[in-house]
Amino acid sequence: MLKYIAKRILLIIPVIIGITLFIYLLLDFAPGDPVALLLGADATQEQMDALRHELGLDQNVFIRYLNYMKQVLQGDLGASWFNSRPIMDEFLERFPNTLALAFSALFITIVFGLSFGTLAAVNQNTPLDGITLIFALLFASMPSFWFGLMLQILFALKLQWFPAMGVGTIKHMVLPAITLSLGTIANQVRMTRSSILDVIDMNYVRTARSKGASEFHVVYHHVIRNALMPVVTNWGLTFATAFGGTIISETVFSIPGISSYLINAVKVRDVPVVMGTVIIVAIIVALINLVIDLIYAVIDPRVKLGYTS
Amino acid sequence: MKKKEKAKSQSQLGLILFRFKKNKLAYISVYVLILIALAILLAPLYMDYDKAIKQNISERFISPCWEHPFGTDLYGRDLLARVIYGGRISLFAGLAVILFSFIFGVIIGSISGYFGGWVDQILMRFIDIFMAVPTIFLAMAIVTALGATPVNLVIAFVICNIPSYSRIVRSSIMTLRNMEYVEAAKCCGTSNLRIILKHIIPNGIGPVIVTATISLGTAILSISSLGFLGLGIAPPTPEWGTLLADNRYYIRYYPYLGILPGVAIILTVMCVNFIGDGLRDALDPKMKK
Amino acid sequence: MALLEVKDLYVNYNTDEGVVHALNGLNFSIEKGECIGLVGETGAGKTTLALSITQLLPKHVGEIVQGSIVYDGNDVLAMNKREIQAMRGEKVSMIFQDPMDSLNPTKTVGHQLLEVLNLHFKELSRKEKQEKVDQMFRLVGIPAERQNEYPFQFSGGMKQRIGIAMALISRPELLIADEPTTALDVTIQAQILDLMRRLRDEFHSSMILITHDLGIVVDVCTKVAVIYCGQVIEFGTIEDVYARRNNHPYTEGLFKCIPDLKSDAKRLTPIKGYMADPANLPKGCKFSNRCDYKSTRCECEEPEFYETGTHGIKCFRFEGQQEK
Amino acid sequence: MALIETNHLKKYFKTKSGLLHAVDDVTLKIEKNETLGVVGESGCGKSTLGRVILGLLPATEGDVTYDGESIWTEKGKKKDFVYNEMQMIFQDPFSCLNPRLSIHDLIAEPMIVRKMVKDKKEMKQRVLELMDLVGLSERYVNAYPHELDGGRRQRVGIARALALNPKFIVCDEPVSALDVSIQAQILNLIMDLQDKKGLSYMFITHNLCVVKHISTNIMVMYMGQVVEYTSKEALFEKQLHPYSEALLSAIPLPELRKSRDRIVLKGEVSNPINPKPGCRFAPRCKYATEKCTSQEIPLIEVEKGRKVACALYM
Repeated sequence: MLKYIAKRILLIIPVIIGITLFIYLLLDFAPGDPVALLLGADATQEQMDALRHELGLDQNVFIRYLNYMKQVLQGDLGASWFNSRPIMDEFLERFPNTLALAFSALFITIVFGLSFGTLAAVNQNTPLDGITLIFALLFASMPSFWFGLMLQILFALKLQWFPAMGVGTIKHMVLPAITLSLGTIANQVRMTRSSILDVIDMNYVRTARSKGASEFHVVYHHVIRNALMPVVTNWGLTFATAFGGTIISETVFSIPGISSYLINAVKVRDVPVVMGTVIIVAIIVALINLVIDLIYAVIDPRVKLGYTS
Repeated sequence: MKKKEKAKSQSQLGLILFRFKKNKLAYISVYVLILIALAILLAPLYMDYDKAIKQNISERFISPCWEHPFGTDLYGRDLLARVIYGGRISLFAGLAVILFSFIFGVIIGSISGYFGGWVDQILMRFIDIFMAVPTIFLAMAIVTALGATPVNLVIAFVICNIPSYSRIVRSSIMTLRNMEYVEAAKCCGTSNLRIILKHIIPNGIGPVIVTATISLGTAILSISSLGFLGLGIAPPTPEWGTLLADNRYYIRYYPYLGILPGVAIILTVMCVNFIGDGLRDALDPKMKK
Repeated sequence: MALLEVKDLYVNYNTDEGVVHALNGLNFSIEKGECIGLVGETGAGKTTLALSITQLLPKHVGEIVQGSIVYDGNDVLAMNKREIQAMRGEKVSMIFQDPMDSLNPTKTVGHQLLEVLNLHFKELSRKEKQEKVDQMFRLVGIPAERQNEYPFQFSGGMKQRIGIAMALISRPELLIADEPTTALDVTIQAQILDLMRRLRDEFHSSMILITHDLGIVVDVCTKVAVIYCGQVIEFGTIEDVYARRNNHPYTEGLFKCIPDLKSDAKRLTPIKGYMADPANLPKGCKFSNRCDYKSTRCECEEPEFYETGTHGIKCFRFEGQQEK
Repeated sequence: MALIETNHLKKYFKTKSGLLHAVDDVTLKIEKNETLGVVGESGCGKSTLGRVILGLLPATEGDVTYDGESIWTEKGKKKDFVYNEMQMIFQDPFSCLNPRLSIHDLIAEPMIVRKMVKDKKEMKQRVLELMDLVGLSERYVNAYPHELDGGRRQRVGIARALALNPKFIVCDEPVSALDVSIQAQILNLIMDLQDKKGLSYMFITHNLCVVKHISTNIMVMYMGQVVEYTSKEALFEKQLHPYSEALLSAIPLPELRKSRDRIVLKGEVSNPINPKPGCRFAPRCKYATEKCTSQEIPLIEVEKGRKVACALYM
């Protein structure tokens, strides 16, 4: 088991190198001079050269990348080119907000997705099933920024049940988390439903029925756990989607999270900030996927025994 | 009995179509979507592009009326015109994204799945890299690097979509390449290309088409999301995301500014989703009945 | 009184492509302690009958149109959910065809056996239940220590042994085995049949053995029912049927087309044609389109069951012979 | 010269737990117009053997020759003539036909690939000829596989295999997925075609009964190795290897008999992964002695044309 975890963590490294290298090259290749952007239109050539040297931009891009990665390995993500604040500090401040948001969305998605998906599957081809599916599709068709704005106007500005923006209390979290889960719930419902329907047709479920178990017993003991397997594997993707979606939620509800930080950095091409965010996000996503794989192992004895033997 | 007659001597494609037509919601959606697409495509014939971009401060915030069915925005531009012309970018950029992701995904996935071995290993490691960060982050980075034009937007999302397409194609091909009819084809010396094109892709393409349809909806939404964030199409070109972003602070006072464009987007995307859903059921009849 | 009596049973499957008539007026009964082999080809309705008896037909698709199923004096079709559940597993158990996926992959096999006891023998103590499970494992030839393993750790033959243990642990009155050895290799099939014969004698359960293989029936059963297009077309003791003196033309054909190890004939004698499409059945005798003896009467009129002692044949050729 | 010959043919697969000896040292000969029945249980390597002989899988060691000529070039490419001369009939009538093609296209496909036919008209005629040959009514020419039942599908598979006029056909369990009444039809068809076209077959099956009528010689395989290789008459007369004996005895015959004296083997087949030297059947064999596992048991000729690999006959 430990060996497996270690192996998985080691496998994250090449992926991180790959994605950072890609983005580093991409940002370098992009038209426009970041130094000119930084200094404004009326900077002299000397000023620009000086800054370029200071930022190390006069070196070959691969050497710069190597130097950057060396620095990252020591735990230093560097400082923003714009306000010179250490990126790590900024992260530590903003990260909890984003993570809390992403996790609450994941939580909402799983709870609602599983229960409605199961409900629809068990009542297959009834009006309940149809309505659930239509609602799932309706939600999947809404742009989350629009949904967020509507929630904000209705529940925060008009009804004043929840604060309209910022962070602080649980109440602040409600609307952004709902907005965020919008995109993932529909998919979760559908996956759960189809997975349960797949399992319900399996021969071992018929075996369980032939033992004289009640329908509830059959679904609870024999269907759900097996049906969960493909659903659980998808949680990694769900989390990644939710994590990506925080960009919208944070923008609509003005939450000082990592995503809003990234948007600004992207707009002014603040390379260290973009790189830092990508590295951190990639690590988080990879770790979450690892955790999900471990959960999977608990559910599926084949995988569990595969690890230990 | 009559149904049985009808199903006789139909190709698989015919059967799928037959089942698809039985799904009323999906079938209606096809027509609605065609209508929307025509309205958007033929816009220049019945509506001046100027109405969508020309600012006219004296006419700002006019509530929906006969002349401006969706009202006007804060710069006095006709909102219906903006929604329709905005749809050109959202819908067609979305279609382009799906088309190219589909093509590249099928190529990469087929090669990877059919040949397996080290080819598969290398391709899949690349795919892993692009799946390491949420797509919208990746798309943002690419768009910033290349510049915010419709073409670059499409390129960014194509790069983001290729991994998931390749994976679906790959796994469907890995099951198909062990089918006995593929072996039968090998027995008479069929070339690899012909096996892939004639025996594997036609049988494995179904789930990929479903994914493509469903992800068309997602693509439309993602493109407008970037627009909303100010990273998509540069103003004043109308686009569904930017259009809402422009008006976002006024929606609470003039709700039509938010509701009507929103409904337009939802209607379009929902049609796409219903069609995808119908296709999925038609391809996998087990899910019904 | 018969333990189980199925009378004039009609079952349809309503599919997208149309209505499939799986059972068409099937009559069948089994006495206490009997072991009947139910022989027929794919699509004859063997499995449908088994699933009808236990009310396990696929929801929304399978539909009992007409007829009655009476188990031990109780009308199965009139039972409510609870009564059916009480019957399944305790009085009537099933063994399924494919041992690969008839066991839940995420539960230990021991747990799956124990589940039957938990459902039907709540009064037993944990220790007693565990003892029963251990004993059952030993009985089917699997070391009791292996009960904490998962199905995928067993081979196909072992899984079928577990399936048998699971079906017998409640000491059912009726055991329905649906092609229990079809998915297995011949040498493993021989082991399983051997085991089933032994356990049948030990448990005194009645048994319905569903199979497509006439050879298996003669090995295990005392009576045989041949089923074609959802009807029993021949019924009798093993001796009646396997003596091969009087047989339904279909049964006769079946016997003939099995390669004979003793004869040196180069060609086989198959039954001509194909089974009638169950979505589009002929009016008269369902076998008439393949029968060598058919007359015009066979095509428009359905023959009755003509019985001679224990032997019944649904064919006009035997009309009037029953008196002899 | 024999039509098909293999010489100490081996096919090993690398697996996680070791080297799987799927086909281990098989030497066989199939003469023109003859049928070799290859019998064994699942996992005995019979299907792999068939695929190696057809060149669908490269051999690990040893060679396959057709009419004295190796089917492989020096560079390890399959020679072109192989495609025209050797074909295969598959087990599963459902997965052996591409569901997207009509019956016409399925049968025409090999001829298109090998560029055997000039125009569409000739193709149509060829297809109809083949359909007639295998006993398929003409009205199915535009049907799709999902509309046919197993027996008819298998006929399509046979027509496809015959399309290129091969001399040798590997039949991989062609009847095991079919009902008995249909089984007999297909077996008869396969035998008739042999007479009409002078074909040679390698007939792979798990059911000894099935090869009774069709075979000239029979080869019994167990865990990748040949345990008995002899003429059909000799084998059904008396089985020398204990495994052949058990295999035949395990077949349930539909006849009344007093005693049930069949041999029930203990244990189950395992995988030939990194097999130990000695007889692989020994753990299940009632005659097994120390001798069986202490040394290699070669396949030796005990009578003329009769080979057995068993310590009892050494």
